[in-house]
Amino acid sequence: MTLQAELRVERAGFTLDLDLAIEPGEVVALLGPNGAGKTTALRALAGLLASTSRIRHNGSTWDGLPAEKRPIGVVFQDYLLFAHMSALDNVAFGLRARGTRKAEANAVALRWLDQIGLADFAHARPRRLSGGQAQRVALARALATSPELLLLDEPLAALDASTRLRVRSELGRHLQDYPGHTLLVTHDPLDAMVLADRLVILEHGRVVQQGSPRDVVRQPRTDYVAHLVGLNFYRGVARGTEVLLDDGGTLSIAEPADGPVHVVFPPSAVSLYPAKPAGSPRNTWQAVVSGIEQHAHTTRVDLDGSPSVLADITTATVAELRLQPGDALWVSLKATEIHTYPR
Amino acid sequence: MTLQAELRVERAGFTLDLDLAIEPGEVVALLGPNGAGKTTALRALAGLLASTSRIRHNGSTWDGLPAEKRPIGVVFQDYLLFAHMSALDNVAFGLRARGTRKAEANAVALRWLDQIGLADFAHARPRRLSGGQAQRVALARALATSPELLLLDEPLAALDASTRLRVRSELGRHLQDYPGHTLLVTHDPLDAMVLADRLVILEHGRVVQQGSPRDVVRQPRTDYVAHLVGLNFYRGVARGTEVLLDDGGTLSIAEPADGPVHVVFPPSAVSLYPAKPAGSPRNTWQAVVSGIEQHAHTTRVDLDGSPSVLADITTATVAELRLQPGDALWVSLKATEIHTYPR
Amino acid sequence: GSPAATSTGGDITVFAAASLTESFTKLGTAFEAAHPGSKVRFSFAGSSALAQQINQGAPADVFAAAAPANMKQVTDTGAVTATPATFARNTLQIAVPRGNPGRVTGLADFAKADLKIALCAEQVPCGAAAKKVFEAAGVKAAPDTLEQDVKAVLTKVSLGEVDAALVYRTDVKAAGGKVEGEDFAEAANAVNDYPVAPLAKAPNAPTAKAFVDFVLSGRGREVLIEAGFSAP
Amino acid sequence: MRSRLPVVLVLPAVIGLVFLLVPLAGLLINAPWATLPAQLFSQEVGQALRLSLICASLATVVCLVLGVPLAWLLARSDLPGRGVLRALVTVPLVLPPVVGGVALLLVLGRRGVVGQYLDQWFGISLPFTTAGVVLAEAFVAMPFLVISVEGALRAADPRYEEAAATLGASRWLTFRRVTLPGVMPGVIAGTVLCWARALGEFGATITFAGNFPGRTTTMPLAVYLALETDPDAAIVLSIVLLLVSVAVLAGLRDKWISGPS
Amino acid sequence: MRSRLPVVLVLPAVIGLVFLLVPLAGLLINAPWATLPAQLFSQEVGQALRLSLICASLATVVCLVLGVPLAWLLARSDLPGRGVLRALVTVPLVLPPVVGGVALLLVLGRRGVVGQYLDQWFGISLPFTTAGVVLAEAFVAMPFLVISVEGALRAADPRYEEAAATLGASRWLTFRRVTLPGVMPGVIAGTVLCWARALGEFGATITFAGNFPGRTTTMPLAVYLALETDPDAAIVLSIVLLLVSVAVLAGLRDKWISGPS
Ligand SMILES: Nc1ncnc2c1ncn2[C@@H]1O[C@H](COP(=O)(O)OP(=O)(O)OP(=O)(O)O)[C@@H](O)[C@H]1O
Ligand SMILES: Nc1ncnc2c1ncn2[C@@H]1O[C@H](COP(=O)(O)OP(=O)(O)OP(=O)(O)O)[C@@H](O)[C@H]1O
Ligand SMILES: [Mg+2]
Ligand SMILES: [Mg+2]
Repeated sequence: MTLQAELRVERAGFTLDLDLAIEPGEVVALLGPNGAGKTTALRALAGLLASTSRIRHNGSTWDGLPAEKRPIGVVFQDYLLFAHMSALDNVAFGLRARGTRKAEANAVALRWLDQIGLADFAHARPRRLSGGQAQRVALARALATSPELLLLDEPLAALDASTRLRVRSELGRHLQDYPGHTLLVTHDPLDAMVLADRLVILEHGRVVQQGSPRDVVRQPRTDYVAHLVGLNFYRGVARGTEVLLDDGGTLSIAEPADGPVHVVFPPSAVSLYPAKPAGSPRNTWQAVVSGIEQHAHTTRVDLDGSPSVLADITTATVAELRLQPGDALWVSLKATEIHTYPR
Repeated sequence: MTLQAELRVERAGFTLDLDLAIEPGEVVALLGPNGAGKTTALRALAGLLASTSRIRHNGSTWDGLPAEKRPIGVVFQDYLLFAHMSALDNVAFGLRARGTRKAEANAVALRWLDQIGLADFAHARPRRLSGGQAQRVALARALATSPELLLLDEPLAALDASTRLRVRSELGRHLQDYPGHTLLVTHDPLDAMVLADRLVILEHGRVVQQGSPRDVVRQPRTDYVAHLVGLNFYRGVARGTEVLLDDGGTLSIAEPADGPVHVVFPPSAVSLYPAKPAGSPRNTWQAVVSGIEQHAHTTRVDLDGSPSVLADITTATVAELRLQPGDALWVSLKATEIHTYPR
Repeated sequence: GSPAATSTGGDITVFAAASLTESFTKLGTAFEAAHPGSKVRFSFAGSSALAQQINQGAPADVFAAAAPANMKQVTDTGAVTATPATFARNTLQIAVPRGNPGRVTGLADFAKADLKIALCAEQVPCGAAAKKVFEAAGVKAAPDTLEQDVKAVLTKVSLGEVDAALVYRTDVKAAGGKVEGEDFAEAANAVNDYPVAPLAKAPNAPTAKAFVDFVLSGRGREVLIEAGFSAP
Repeated sequence: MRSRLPVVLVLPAVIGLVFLLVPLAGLLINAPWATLPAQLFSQEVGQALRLSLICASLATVVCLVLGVPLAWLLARSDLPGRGVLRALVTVPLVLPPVVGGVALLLVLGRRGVVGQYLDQWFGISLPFTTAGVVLAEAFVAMPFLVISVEGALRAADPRYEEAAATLGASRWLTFRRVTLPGVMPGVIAGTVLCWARALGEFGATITFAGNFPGRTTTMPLAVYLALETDPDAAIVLSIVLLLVSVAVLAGLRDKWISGPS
Repeated sequence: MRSRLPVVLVLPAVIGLVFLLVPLAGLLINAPWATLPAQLFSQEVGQALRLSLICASLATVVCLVLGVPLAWLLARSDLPGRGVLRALVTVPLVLPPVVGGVALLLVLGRRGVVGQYLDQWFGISLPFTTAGVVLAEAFVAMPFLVISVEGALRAADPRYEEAAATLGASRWLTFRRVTLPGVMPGVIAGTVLCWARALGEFGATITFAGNFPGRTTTMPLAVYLALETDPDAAIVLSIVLLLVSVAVLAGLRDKWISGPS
């Protein structure tokens, strides 16, 4: 019952080579930087791309099956709502195409519109919808046919923060009940974390890491993933409780290790002092402020040093330290906050 | 030198009524739910919309000026790159339109492409670019003409997490040096917070709140804003150190207040216990788990009760409590974590 | 500039009915030979179109029409002031496809409903003539189509689309072996005259006059008779 | 909110308009208006006008039914030799209509390649019938529709068709419900061209279908015959034809012409 | 990756193709091939063919220069009475070409409303000249271009023009660099229609420009004259015209026809 896909797409200057297995009921999130091949993978699965991919499902193969014969639902990155149909007709389209009678298809479509909070817009043309409204209609359109494989290309990207929360948890609920296979392409680590059972990280058309959200969050394997989950990330070589970082600098760690390791710690584990601090933290070094960003409840400070580091500190501390780019500070970090794992 | 705009747009079922003043060098972020009228406001400023708006800048009025006579740069929500031109020609277009010679325009455009990391794609058609690459080219195209008013309609929405960080701080740097007026439409509170000097929150075509990012974060005035900044938010009436919440429940607060107030506290201030806790927190009440979401470093729990509340707890706690939707728990909250301010 | 208005001395422009294409081209060559230094330019088109053009000031010297009615269109407006002269006559023939599949033997067969019959429309000369001969013969013709010109009729006969048609003998002759022509007695009741005249504002009046004379001369008559016309 | 229309565009546009319209004005000025009412209400003119409108409309329907799929095939399939096919489709445009009529006779006439069997087996004879008129007009007018619609299809974004396919829509359903509504402006432009061309068709019609009042005499045929004897009457007839066609086309509401988007 | 082509679309498409192509096959079968080479290389035919190609191409240029702006005006401006204007533009399509020729004579002839002044003041006389042929062909063919391009413009997304405006592009620059390349497929379709129609133009040409070998006798006129004397030769001439036009149109590479996107 597993959906087994070996996706192979060749393009000038780009090769996608992605083996993907999705269990029934499982939600796999495909993450990766722009141009990594996420949309390409999704199109190959949907049958919208001539490729040498091989897809097996339920003992049968999808190879050579045209898109309309595949039991799929797709939400496209730029909606692709049919401009000449009302929102209702857009949502009902898939059901009508699969032979549902008009009255019934419309009833189901209306329920879907209601569910996404757009019942009032049932008879509006897509042109009259705002970006986010259009995205929600596209979502409803793909879900209305209860497909076996649901393909979502950044389904929440255009939603505003509060709608996003709501639609995300709705989507999460639907995906939980949903017996089919889901592939979710997204940029947003939070969407992926909340919605997916497994993350697959794609870079340059190849998988660089996969695993449960928790594993990926705890043990990122590339700069991109570390960025994604908001951790300071280094490569180094451990000798007991010392790690010699590849890009310069040494860190003391609590649990001894040996050999090449990845080193991570959260920006919130970093403390900043105007002068060299005395006391317990074994890791202290000097660094220069290169950037300051005000976040909602903290301030993120970018520091150049050996190693360079991101620190999240309270806004009060920023005021107290009168932080300015160019300031030299002391960085301090408890060894217990540092997590290492083999490369 | 302030840009003064009174934006008035009438549509069937929608009215925009927005007074906006942007100082030179100031970045104003326009936030609001889908359909609030953000894009409409931006189009009225750009002169792309017949409206009764009045815009004054530098002692002259823009009323009746067509878009091409306004010193503006716009990044559209869905890019609108010219499909038949290379990325380079797209970026050079505005300079060429303003009379720059071809060689020079191309040189400037190439510098811009380099800056956004797409120099290799200078001769690629937009169709060959991924979503995020296209968005970055659109950004470069708008910035290349050094406009006096920069209008950005969700310029970072399609960028992946790590590119987003990079482009955001680049954009931030550019906006800081940039002597003109900037209006940034976005859904992302973080983008707004990082990039903007002032937030203007729009709902149903009207301003519901505005102020510096810090003020807005600390004292949200609507559910939408509270959601945006991730706070629990209630309306109530204070009598001394007690607040009677409009939707049910009572909270004890540390600093006495009187009359109608807003009440906020962060989800991280909430603790959960399997049994009624003894000890200092004066606010404890029973609630039922209605949803659980795994975030990167914490777990967010949605609780129904009086009042309903969001709690961020560590993943360890979740495992320890064996949380399941439907579980009844005790919620506890320190009075000192609660912030109130007059309605 | 206008074509024949200049002083090349012998240049003239002749507007002639399309049915005269072959014979007038020959006449033109003969005229040039007989009048060294002269050059005859033709514009062949439908007589009525030519009449329109002349009335709109076309720079022509001579007009040779396929019917007096067309000539009248230009005399009425004063574009032609000289009296037009009849230079040729044409009579009708029964035209049938090769092998005569409809076994048409005379005008009476034109009343048979099961035969496909083509005639010219009454508005054009051959149609008007056909009407006259049917009236004279007391035959009530049952045409399937009323064509706008003789060539269209002839096309249908040669392709076997119709079993019989009335056309001019010159047209039968021009069609070569593709259609067979049959004379009939009543044809004498409707003889079509071809008029020719120099134009009042002919850019090259002397040569125009000479060309008209040449057409009316014995030499001209010879060429026209060769094409199937009869002498006026 | 947009700026003044640029002279460099408006000037040629106005010259173009004048170029197209002044000759018509010339016709109107020179028309013998006195005879217009008599002509308008004469039985023959009425008959010819009715026949013209019916035949042109039927021919347009034939063209739509056959031509839109053909345009789609040319635009969307990957047949080999499409370029040549596309060029061949334009041939009836270049062919002098009279020769087109001859070609139709050669194929569909009584002795024609196909026509002889139609006649022998089914007793169907197309020349000299109203059906023949429709056929001749369709033959001449179809390329206009095909080329216009194909152009529109090529300009349309094929990803909407992909979206429809992922929703389970067959190519046919996609074509009907997504592709076609999406290119409606192009289809309507093509239909207008096609109808107008069919309405004005003369050469192929008279050659293939002949000229018999009430059966095959359409307005253009009546105009030609009138030209032979009474050019003024011909002008009046033409004006009648023009007025009717302008009325019909202007009657198609703007909304219709701009498509249902 | 896409499914089989649906019969319900392919069947009418093939019928349409057959309907357009079989008559041509009929012509080819019945053509007296023996005389073809002689015709092909005769001086008059060469002359007529050259004149046809030159005039049709010049007429197409005239139509592009005047017609594309006109289409833009109809599609993008908010002139009052656009519906009527659009209908009026199609008038030369409906007008029997001979009447069109008469109308041109009435306006531009030596006695015409405008022509008399052209003649008196500038000594310019258009009828019976090669320029007259170009004019007559342009008059008849322009509506095809205008209607096709207008359809394409209406189908195009106007927001790209807005984007250009915000970048400081005037309407003219926007038109040249954004609008026009965006609707290239439609413009090319219209150009093909226009050129083909001009190439086959007969009625208006012979009426307005007369029939002077080497000056105004284009191929269709030669065909007409050949019909008078030697119908077989007429068919051969038509085939020559067809071959040349198919060669030219098929020669436009697919890439060109599908536009530069
Ligand atoms: N139609 C196309 N032709 C050629 N190359 C393409 C095409 N579409 C995308 N590419 C290239 O293929 C690669 C993968 O693109 P893809 O759209 O799959 O990226 P993505 O991961 O979806 O990015 P984004 O997050 O920006 O949407 C990119 O390098 C892109 O430039
Ligand atoms: N062209 C239009 N015609 C009619 N109504 C429109 C049109 N465009 C938008 N609207 C309506 O105007 C309102 C404001 O739309 P707008 O696009 O400005 O919202 P927005 O704040 O940009 O939303 P989003 O964040 O989803 O992009 C919405 O109610 C929308 O339905
Ligand atoms: Mg993508
Ligand atoms: Mg918007």
